[in-house]
Formats: sequence, structure tokens, C-alpha cells
Amino acid sequence: MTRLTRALAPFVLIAVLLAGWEIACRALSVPLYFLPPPLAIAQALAADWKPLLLSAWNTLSMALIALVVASVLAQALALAVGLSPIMERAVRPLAVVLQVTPVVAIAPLVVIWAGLDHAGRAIVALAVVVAFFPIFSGAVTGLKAADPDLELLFDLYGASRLQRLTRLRLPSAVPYLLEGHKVAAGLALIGAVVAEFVAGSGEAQGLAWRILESSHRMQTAEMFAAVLVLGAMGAALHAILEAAERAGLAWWRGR
Amino acid sequence: MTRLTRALAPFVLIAVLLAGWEIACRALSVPLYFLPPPLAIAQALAADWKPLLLSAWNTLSMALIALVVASVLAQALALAVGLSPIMERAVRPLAVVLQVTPVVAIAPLVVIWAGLDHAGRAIVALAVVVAFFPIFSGAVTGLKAADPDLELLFDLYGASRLQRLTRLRLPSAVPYLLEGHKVAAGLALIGAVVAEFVAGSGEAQGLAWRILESSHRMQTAEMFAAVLVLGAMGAALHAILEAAERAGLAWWRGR
Amino acid sequence: MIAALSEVEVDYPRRRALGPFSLEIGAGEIVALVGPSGCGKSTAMRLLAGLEAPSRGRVARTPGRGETAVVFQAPTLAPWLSARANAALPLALAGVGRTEAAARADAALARVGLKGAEAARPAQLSGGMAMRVSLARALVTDPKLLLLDEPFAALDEITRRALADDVLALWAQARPAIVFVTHNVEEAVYMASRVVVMTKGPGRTAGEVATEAALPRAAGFRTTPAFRAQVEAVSALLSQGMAPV
Amino acid sequence: MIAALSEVEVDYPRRRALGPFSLEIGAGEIVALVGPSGCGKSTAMRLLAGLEAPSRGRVARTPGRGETAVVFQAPTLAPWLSARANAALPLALAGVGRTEAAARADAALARVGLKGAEAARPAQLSGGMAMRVSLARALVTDPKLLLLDEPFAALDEITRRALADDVLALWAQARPAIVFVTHNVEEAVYMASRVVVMTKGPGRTAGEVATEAALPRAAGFRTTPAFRAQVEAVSALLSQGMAPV
Amino acid sequence: SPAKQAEAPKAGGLTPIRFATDWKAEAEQGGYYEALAEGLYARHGLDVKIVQGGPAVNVPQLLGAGSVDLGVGSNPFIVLNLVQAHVPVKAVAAEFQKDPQVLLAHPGTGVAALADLKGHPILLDDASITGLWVWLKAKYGFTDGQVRKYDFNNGPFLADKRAAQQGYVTSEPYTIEKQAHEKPVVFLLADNGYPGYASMILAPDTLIAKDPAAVKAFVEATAQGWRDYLYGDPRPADALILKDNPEMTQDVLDQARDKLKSYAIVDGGDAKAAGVGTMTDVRWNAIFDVAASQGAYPKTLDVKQGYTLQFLK
Ligand SMILES: Nc1ncnc2c1ncn2[C@@H]1O[C@H](COP(=O)(O)OP(=O)(O)OP(=O)(O)O)[C@@H](O)[C@H]1O
Ligand SMILES: Nc1ncnc2c1ncn2[C@@H]1O[C@H](COP(=O)(O)OP(=O)(O)OP(=O)(O)O)[C@@H](O)[C@H]1O
Ligand SMILES: [Mg+2]
Ligand SMILES: [Mg+2]
Repeated sequence: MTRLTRALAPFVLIAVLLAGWEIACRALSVPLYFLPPPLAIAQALAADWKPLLLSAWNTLSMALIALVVASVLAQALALAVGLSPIMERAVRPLAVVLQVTPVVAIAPLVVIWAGLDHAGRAIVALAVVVAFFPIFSGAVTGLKAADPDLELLFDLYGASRLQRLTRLRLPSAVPYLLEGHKVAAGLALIGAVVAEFVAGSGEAQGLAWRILESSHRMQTAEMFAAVLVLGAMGAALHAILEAAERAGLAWWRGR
Repeated sequence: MTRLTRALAPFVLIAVLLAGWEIACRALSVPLYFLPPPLAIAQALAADWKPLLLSAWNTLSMALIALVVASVLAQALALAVGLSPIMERAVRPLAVVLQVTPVVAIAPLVVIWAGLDHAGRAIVALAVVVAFFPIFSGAVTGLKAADPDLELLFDLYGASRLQRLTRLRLPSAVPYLLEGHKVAAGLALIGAVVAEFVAGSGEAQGLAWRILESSHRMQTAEMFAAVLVLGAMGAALHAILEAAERAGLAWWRGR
Repeated sequence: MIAALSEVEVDYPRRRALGPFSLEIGAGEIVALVGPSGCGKSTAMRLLAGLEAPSRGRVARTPGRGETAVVFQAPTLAPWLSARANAALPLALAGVGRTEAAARADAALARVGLKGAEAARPAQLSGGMAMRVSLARALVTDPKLLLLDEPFAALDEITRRALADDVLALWAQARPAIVFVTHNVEEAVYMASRVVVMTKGPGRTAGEVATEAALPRAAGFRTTPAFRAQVEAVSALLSQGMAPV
Repeated sequence: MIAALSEVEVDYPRRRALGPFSLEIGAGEIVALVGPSGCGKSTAMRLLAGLEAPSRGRVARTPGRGETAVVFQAPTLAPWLSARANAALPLALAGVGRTEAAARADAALARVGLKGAEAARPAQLSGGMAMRVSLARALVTDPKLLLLDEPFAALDEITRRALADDVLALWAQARPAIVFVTHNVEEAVYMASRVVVMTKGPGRTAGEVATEAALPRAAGFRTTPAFRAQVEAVSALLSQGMAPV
Repeated sequence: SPAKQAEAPKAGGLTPIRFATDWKAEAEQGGYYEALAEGLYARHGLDVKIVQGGPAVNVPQLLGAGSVDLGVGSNPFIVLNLVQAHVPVKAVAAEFQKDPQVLLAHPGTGVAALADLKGHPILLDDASITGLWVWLKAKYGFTDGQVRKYDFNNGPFLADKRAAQQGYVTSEPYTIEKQAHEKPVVFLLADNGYPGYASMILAPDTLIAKDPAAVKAFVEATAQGWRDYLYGDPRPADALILKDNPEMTQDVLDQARDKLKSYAIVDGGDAKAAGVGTMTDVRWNAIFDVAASQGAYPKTLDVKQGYTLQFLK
């Protein structure tokens, strides 16, 4: 019973919210193009599911590549930075600058740098910029979260900086890394979408294009359907990472 | 000496990078409108610093309000969710959907809701959407990171859910909350900029206004100057939060 | 009867931790649990506290919520709370007012010899001091069942004896049932009305030694022949229990 | 001389932790440090290990990096490593090959009675087992200076004595200098060539008791009158040091 | 890299031309698509590939970086910006003699002329804020405080009766009427004295210097394309547009083409006499006077750097 409740909980809440929304839309007779009721969105979804899924796959693959690249880059940089406090003080402000640099501002440059024929590369690069920071920040914070007594032990045994990094600080950072990736996954997805907004040309096939197009055409139900697909992908990605986090933490804690 | 090195490290690295950039630009004679050399950016900065600072202040104030609102909302929701695992399973996917919803997609709705005369509200609301997730996710993760033996102790003394939340889980979450806020600060800033891109008004012209204007007028040096100011604000905000994190963690650990 | 384990067994994925093991704790009884390292004493304590369920067998407990107090083997203090706030935690959870809770916590800290360290954080305490804060936290309430897992292990002989007498004095007032784990056989015999000896893990009962002398002990009890005889008996059971079966 | 503290004092923000305190450790010497809880024994150990600097006074040390081994008062194990990997850590850091390190770690674990628990994680170990892994980690290398902070506190009498003899046997082979903290006076006298007694915190030297008998002890040493006399002497110094000055 | 593209081997003897438009495929680009679909470009020795634009595509930047060979300049301010930023790119033809830009207002709110919009919130996109907004401010005394962001979504406009919004005469009036069943009040800026050209063909100086014949060929083929699209058979272009932009629909294309004709966007004004694509020094000077009057550009800017008449008949 409780197990069932747990499994159904998200759906029940969503159903309640949707019902409220539908009723509100009808009661206030909100025009379709302002805020479509859930049923209209469902219809749009049912009508368009094939191209939507194709677009979703395009966006998702970009986001996944970006997440992997961001993960590798951020962790590599965090490790490099972890070797020397001076490096950290030097690199960290630059990472922040990268985080707050609007994708829109650098998109044209990235597009030109990637070449107009490789819109995919530009999109991945921009999504990497968006997803990079939480992993980097989590890694840097986590690398410092090691048990101070274990740090003393490593002092005692004359561990080299590299040994300390790989054998103490990196494993100690695992919980923070997992959390960082959880935040970054969503950012990679939204980063891919935003990148496609700004870097995609007519050839782009991802969800962003559908969202923009439906928005411009005030086909708000279609737009919500696309956003919904995006949200579902995000939730699925999050659920996977959440499961990975649970497993990772159980491994890490040893129970 | 080492203290000096530490304090100067970021500046030295930045100086080296800038010098390399300047030299590369000159050597390859990259056109100014394509990628301006640092000196040109510095000139633009010197020429425009007054309006830039005003814009920066507009953006920063929006971002700060958004950060505070996001912080309050995310923590309140995380606490509510922390009271019941079923609530968590229900709310968390919705939070993810919110995270991956592109600001551009919901901007028109938010603008309608806020009214055209309150562009500021719309910007803050959109920036809140962007900054919300890392705090929420960090809070939820942190609320579960309490020492399992202390959890047993709370079982033993028959602590109520609320007591467990406020006296055990919330304090245990402090390190994760601090990390979440560090990531969210940058997101609030970039969120405010992006929100201004899509929902801004000419009334309070923030940095987004400057960036778009320079970008469209191909005054790339001016655009970089605005991005630079944004980056500096981000770095400053980050440094403040970093200091707060250090103090917070020292308090938390009791040493 | 306050708590009872009947033929309990506790299994972990690749290892049995305890049992089959039975133990009945009567009201107002003081029972010492001794046994080799890793035999399942801490596991048995968690069962008695109702914090864990056995894989097999039955656990019966009469104390209600908040009527059991435990000192875990490790101090288990909240790092963000002062010694005072840590000791006052059970009171705070029971809804006792701030000032009263603080006063009672201070009194408990003074009782374990930590006057002056009330404001210190766990990270600022020595190992023995942290353990004593944990003990103060258990003594601050009025439990029906007090479970102490090697509470004095990190303490010097003198502090240790003083605290043992203190616990006995406390017992004389409210007569809670006390179960404590110790590696100090003399301490076990001195404090307990009954010493339960466990075999090496997974622990079973190796034997029991009961002490007739009235509790709390009369001065000089440690030097009586009866005391020495019982210490010898427990030691013999221990050696037996550790021999490969 | 392997390590020496001369008139050291350690101050923490609101509290003096130690001193003034002096202690010289000769090569191959076994020194026991006893004193009341919170007197600064662990602090003194950290100074001897070179892990902390005194607020005043001087610390001299001859062992190079990696030639000191420490068992902290708490187990201090990496939760993500198995008992084997934890015990092998000093070897891994010294660049010893994987298989050799694992073999030596297994041998050290067997020596502390943990055969069969090599693959377990710290969270799956009992308190005493975790402490023994920590001890195995200290014994796995060939240190010049071995610092043990209450290594046997969480262990039963029998395991404790076996391990004490084991440490002495190890000492007989390589003759490292050993400093160990204990609350067990008999253990101190049995194992050490010199017992240093500290006053209550901030700890100073209350007195020293030296033992003439050869190390490792002959069988039956615990029953000799000399042993009893020295135990009495240390206990007397302890009581003295704990009295308010 | 740009150099490599320029020297790429000509496919079947044709000169490869990458041409960037300023928006997704639509009737407003009918002439280009017609020329491509009918093979006019190929007949002029060009192998043209149309690169679709969008809300974030910045054609001048692509041209400046050499990522494309030719592109569409939406409004004359782009040309002035190019001059000011010393980007060696010039306008070589103007396909729209009248800019189709309009401002829309709600009916029955007392807005009878552009001047009445003073104080009203006006929704503008990024390009227009640096473009026609300069003219609006200069002419009507509007202030920056009135500007709201237009994300190409009509919702915010429809939700606020006081609001005005930019649009293309060929597009928004139709879609709004369809969506909201409300006929908005439409002010064509060109009819209110806005002097700007639109849909200009931009070419980098390097290409003009290296292969002027190709540029001329493109200008001529495009002019023919427009004539054919408007007065011949538009179906080849429409098919290509619908293929490039699957979201487009035939009814939108049809009404847009009608509006292009009825407002004489392509063949009105000077084009009546001089043909499609024509530009004049007089008109450019008028444009510059308006733009510079607000201080947005230095009076000394040499507007002649921004266009050339050498490819026009
Ligand atoms: N989470 C766990 N997973 C697997 N095995 C466990 C776990 N917890 C305890 N054990 C095992 O259960 C056995 C009993 O543990 P317990 O802590 O009860 O021993 P103990 O008698 O208290 O020992 P000590 O005197 O050393 O504290 C040990 O062998 C231990 O390895
Ligand atoms: N980080 C710290 N900040 C403040 N005070 C500290 C800190 N660490 C230790 N102390 C204090 O220093 C004193 C000595 O501590 P130490 O751990 O050396 O005692 P000890 O002799 O090892 O005691 P025990 O036998 O209980 O382990 C104690 O009073 C303790 O409160
Ligand atoms: Mg135990
Ligand atoms: Mg200590």
C-alpha cells in the first residue's frame, strides 16, 4: 500500500494540479493562446508526438554530449586547481565569469568559431558553458571536504599532492560531485535548448526550434507540449542521476 | 611573500591570459568587430563606465532580489518536502520541469501575468525560476545527509517530524545549502540578464540592454566591456558567498 | 520486564552479527554485557533500544517513546551544537523550556566532570570529554531503560570509578533498568547485579554471573573475596567463550 | 633521541590544552602516557607526530617523512575503502606495489585478529574492529616512531593483552620508539619502559615511573611484586595529579 | 575559414554562394527562393545555398566573419552600424523600397495616429530597438521607458489594451486577427515618413573586389526572382519555403504575397522606374539624417562607405 502510494505520489499531485489548471482555464475562459488548458496540450501532444520525439532525441543527444564534456572538463580543471591553492585562486574567478557570461552574448562568436555547417558543435559548446559550473564548484568544494584527521594522516605518511588528490580528496568529494551532476544535468538540457535558440539556424531540429516556432505562432498548446516533453526528459535524466546518487552514496558510505 | 602571491594569483593569471589574447589579436590582425583585443575593451570600459555601472546596478539589484526570493522559496519547499517522502516524490519532478523550462518559453506568460507596466517583476520572477533549482536540490540532498547515528538518536527520543527537520536535518544540510547558494548566485545573475533579454523594458536598462545594443551595432568591444562588468559582478558575488561559506562551515564544524 | 530478546539473530549481507541470543532485563536491574570485540554487543544494544529489528527471534520492550536513553559506542554529538545544547537535546525534544533544559544540562555536565566546558563544541573536546557529553545527554532525562555502550572506555581509571559511582547513585534514586557494555571485568562486577558474558561473534550467551551484594555497593566492596571470585568467574567465562568452538 | 618536547604549551582560543610539558623519547624506548581525560595527551601525541605546532616551547624530531606511524584516538578510516585498503594505505602512499601492499595489509589485519574481515568497509565493522584496522595500518609499515593514542581502549581484556604482546613482539624485531596513551595503568606498566603521568589539564608532568625488567616481559611479569609496586606508584601519581592544586 | 570557402572549386563551373537570410523561410524572402527554385541563380553562374535566419541569427556578424558570402540586411541601421564598426561590408541592392515594418495598436483605444502612442508601452524586438526605434524617438518624442521586449509572441500585446507592438505588415496583422479575432490598428511606418529600405543584399568588400561579376549576377537574378514571385508563378518558391520551414502554411504565404503587392513593398517608389533592388544617394542621405539626428551616430559618419550603387542598372 505505502509502496503504491509512493510510486503514485508524483502522478497524483500532477493530476491534481492539472485538474485545477483545466478547471481554472475553463472557469475564467482564458483564451487558448494565453494559457492552454491541459487537455489542449494533451491533444497537441497526441497530434505531434512523432516529430516531437525526434526533436527531443536531437536535443537530448546534444545535452548528453554536453553533460559528458562538461563533467570531464570541470572535474579535470577542479583537479588541476586542487593541486595548488594559487591555481585555485586564479582559476575560480574565471570560472565564475564563464558561468555568468550570457550564452546569447557569445553565441555568435561560437557559431563562427565552430563553422556554420557545424551548428551541433556550437550548441554542444554553449551547453557545456551552461552546465560546467555546478560540477566545477561542487568538485572544488568537495575536494576540501575531506576529514581533517585523514588529511593529517596523509601529512604524516608524506603523501604527494597528487596522491592526496586522488586517494583522499577526490573520493571525499564524491557526494558533492554527485550533487553537482544532478544540477548540471538539467542545465545541460536547458543549455542545449537555449544554445539552439541562439545558435540554431533553420536546419536545427531540436525542441528549441519547436518551442520558438510555436511561441511565435501563438500555438501555445503546441509550445507547452514541447516544453512538457523537455520537462519529461529532464525528470527522467534527474531520476537516473538520483538513482546513481543513491547507489554512489551507498557505495561511498559502505552501507 | 606567499600571501602576496596568493592575493595576486588571480590577477597574474588574468594578466597573462589578456596579454596572450592581445598579442594573438595583433599578430593575426583579427578585425575589431570579430574579437576585440583587451586594450580595445579597456578603452570601451573607460569611455562607458558611467552608464555601464548604472546598468550593472539595475541588473545586480534584480539578481539579488531574485536570489533572496529563490532562496526562501527553495528552502521552504525543501522543508515542506522534507516532512514527507511522498511529498518529495511528488514535488521533485515538478522542480526539475521548472529547471529545464526555457525562460524564453514562459517569458510571454510571465510578462502577461506581471503586466507590461511591471517589467521588473517579470524579470525577477524569471530569474527566480533560473536560480531556484540548485538551492532546492542542495537542500533536499542535504536534508538527507544527516549522521545516521544522530537520526537513530532522534528516533529514540521520539522526535516529531518537525523537530527532526529543524533540529537535525536542516543543520546537517548547511554545507549543501551553502554550495547550492554559491551556484545559484551566478544563476540569479545570468537569469536576470536572460530575463531582461526576453522580458526587459527600456525603463531600467540593465546590462542585457547594453549587451544587445552593442551586439546589434557590432560594437564588439563595448559588448565585451559589458560582459566583463557582468563577470566582475559575478566574481564579487561569488567571493562574498565563498567567504560566507568558509565562515558558515567553520561555525558548523565548530573549529 | 523492561526489555527482552528471545533467540534473536541479526544477519548482515555477508556476515551474521549476533545470535541466537536471549536476554531478559527486569525492572530496576543493572546488567553488564561483556564479550570479545565484534561479538555483537552493540548490535544487542540496538535491539534492546528498539532501533533495529532482528532477522529472526523476538524483541519485547515496555518503555514508551523517550523513556529509553542510549550512549552509543562513539560519542555521536551534533557538531553544530555546544556541549550544553547537545546534552540538553532530549529535553528540547521533549518540549522542556529553554532555561530549564539548559540548567538541567549544565547539572548533568557538571556531574560528568565537564563544568566549564558547557560552551565548547564537540570538535573542541578531547575523546573522553566528548564521550562524557554523550553520557550527560543520556542522564539528563529520567529514562526507564538506560543503555550504555562502553561509556567509560575512553576515560582514566579515576574518572571512570567516579562516574561508575555516580551512575549507581542515580540508579538508587530512580531505579531505571541499566544495561551497559564494558571490557573492564571489575567494572562489570562492581556495577552490575548480573554480568552476561557473550561468546565470540556471532555472539551467544557464554554464561552469567550474578552478584548478591546490595546495590549500590558498600565501600570496600572491591576488596572483598566475593568480588574477586566473581571477577575470576567472569574472566573464565570470557576465555572459554573466545576459544574456538 | 627520536623526538622531544621542551616546555611546550598549546593554547586554543579560550582554553590552554597542554603544558608547560617536556618529554624526551629515546631511540627504541617504549613510553606510556597516562593522565586524566582532557589533560592534553592527544595534543602531546600530535606534537610528537609533528602534526601540530606548539604555541610556545620547542619540538624536536628526527624521523623523516613516512617514518612516523600514528593510531589516532578515533579510528579515522576512509569510509570508501575496505579494511584491507585502509590498512594498506601507508604502503600505497610509499609506492609499494598493489599485490605486495595487499599481502602485507592482510598479514597486519590477521595480526590484530581481523582475518576474514579484509573486504569489509569501516561502516560494517564494530567499534573495536575499526580501531584494530587503524592499528593494523600503523603496524603495516616499518616506522621509527610509533604513536598509539588509546589503541586498545575499545577492546576486551583478552584481545587487549594479546595485542599488547603482539606490539611488544613487533618492537623486539625492529625496535621502534613507541609512545602510547592508555588509561589502563597495568597495561602501561606492563608495556612501557617508562610511564609518564600527567596532571589534569592543562597537563604537566606529575611524575615518571621507570621499569627495570627487560622488554619484552617475561611470562608471569604481571604477578611479580615489582609490577604491583609500580602499578601502585603510577596510580598514586595519578590521584595526586588529579587533586586540585 | 573564409579564405578556403572563397577558393573552393566551383561546382560544375558555378560560383558557390552562401546566402544568409534574416528570418526563417517566409514569403518576405519569396524573390530569393523563386530565383533559386527557378534556377535563375544557376543560369547566372551561381550555386546558391540559402542559410535560414532566425531570431538570434546576426547576419552582419556572419558576413564580417566570412561565414557566409552574401546576406540580407533587414534595415538601414544595420548598414550604418557596419560603417561605424568599420566592418568592410556594403549594401549592394535593396529589395524592399518600403520597409514593411508596422506598429500595431488595439482598436477603440483612441490611438488614431502614431503620435498617440506617446506614453504607451511599445513591444519591440532587439533589432528594432537599435533600428527603427531611433526614428520613432526622433520623430514622435517617445522615450526609452516605453520599450518592452517583443519575443515574437503576441500574447503580451493582446493582454494589454494600452500596448502597441511592432510587426511586419505581411505577417502580424494577419496572425493576430486569426488568433484573437481582433483587427488591430496598423500603422505602416513607411507611410508615416520612415525612409528606410529593407531586405538589402549585403556583400563583403572582399567579394566585391574579387568577384564583382558574381555579385552583379546575384543582384540581377534576385530582381528577376522577385518579379517572377510577385507576378509570375509563386509555386516553385512556395514549395521551397514550405520545405525549409515546415511550420509555414500556404494561407500565410498567400496573404503575405498579396500584401507585398498591395503595399508596393518591392516595386513601389524608385523601383517603379529604376527596377527592383534600386537605391539612391538621396534616399541614403535622408536615412542618415534621421538616424544621426538623435545622436546615435556621429554626424561625420561617411554613409557612402555602407553601400554601393555599382551593381544597379
Ligand atoms: N552494517 C553492517 N554491515 C555488515 N556487518 C556489520 C554491520 N554492522 C555490524 N556488523 C558486524 O556485526 C558484528 C557485530 O558488531 P557489533 O558492533 O555489535 O560488535 P561489538 O560486540 O559491539 O564489538 P566491539 O566490542 O568491537 O564494539 C561485527 O562482526 C561487525 O562486523
Ligand atoms: N580544537 C580545539 N579547540 C579548543 N580546545 C581544544 C581543541 N582540541 C582540544 N582542545 C582542548 O584541549 C584539551 C586537551 O585535549 P586532548 O584531546 O589532548 O586531551 P586528552 O588528554 O587526549 O583527553 P582524553 O583522554 O579524553 O582523550 C581539552 O581540554 C580539549 O577541550
Ligand atoms: Mg560495540
Ligand atoms: Mg585523547
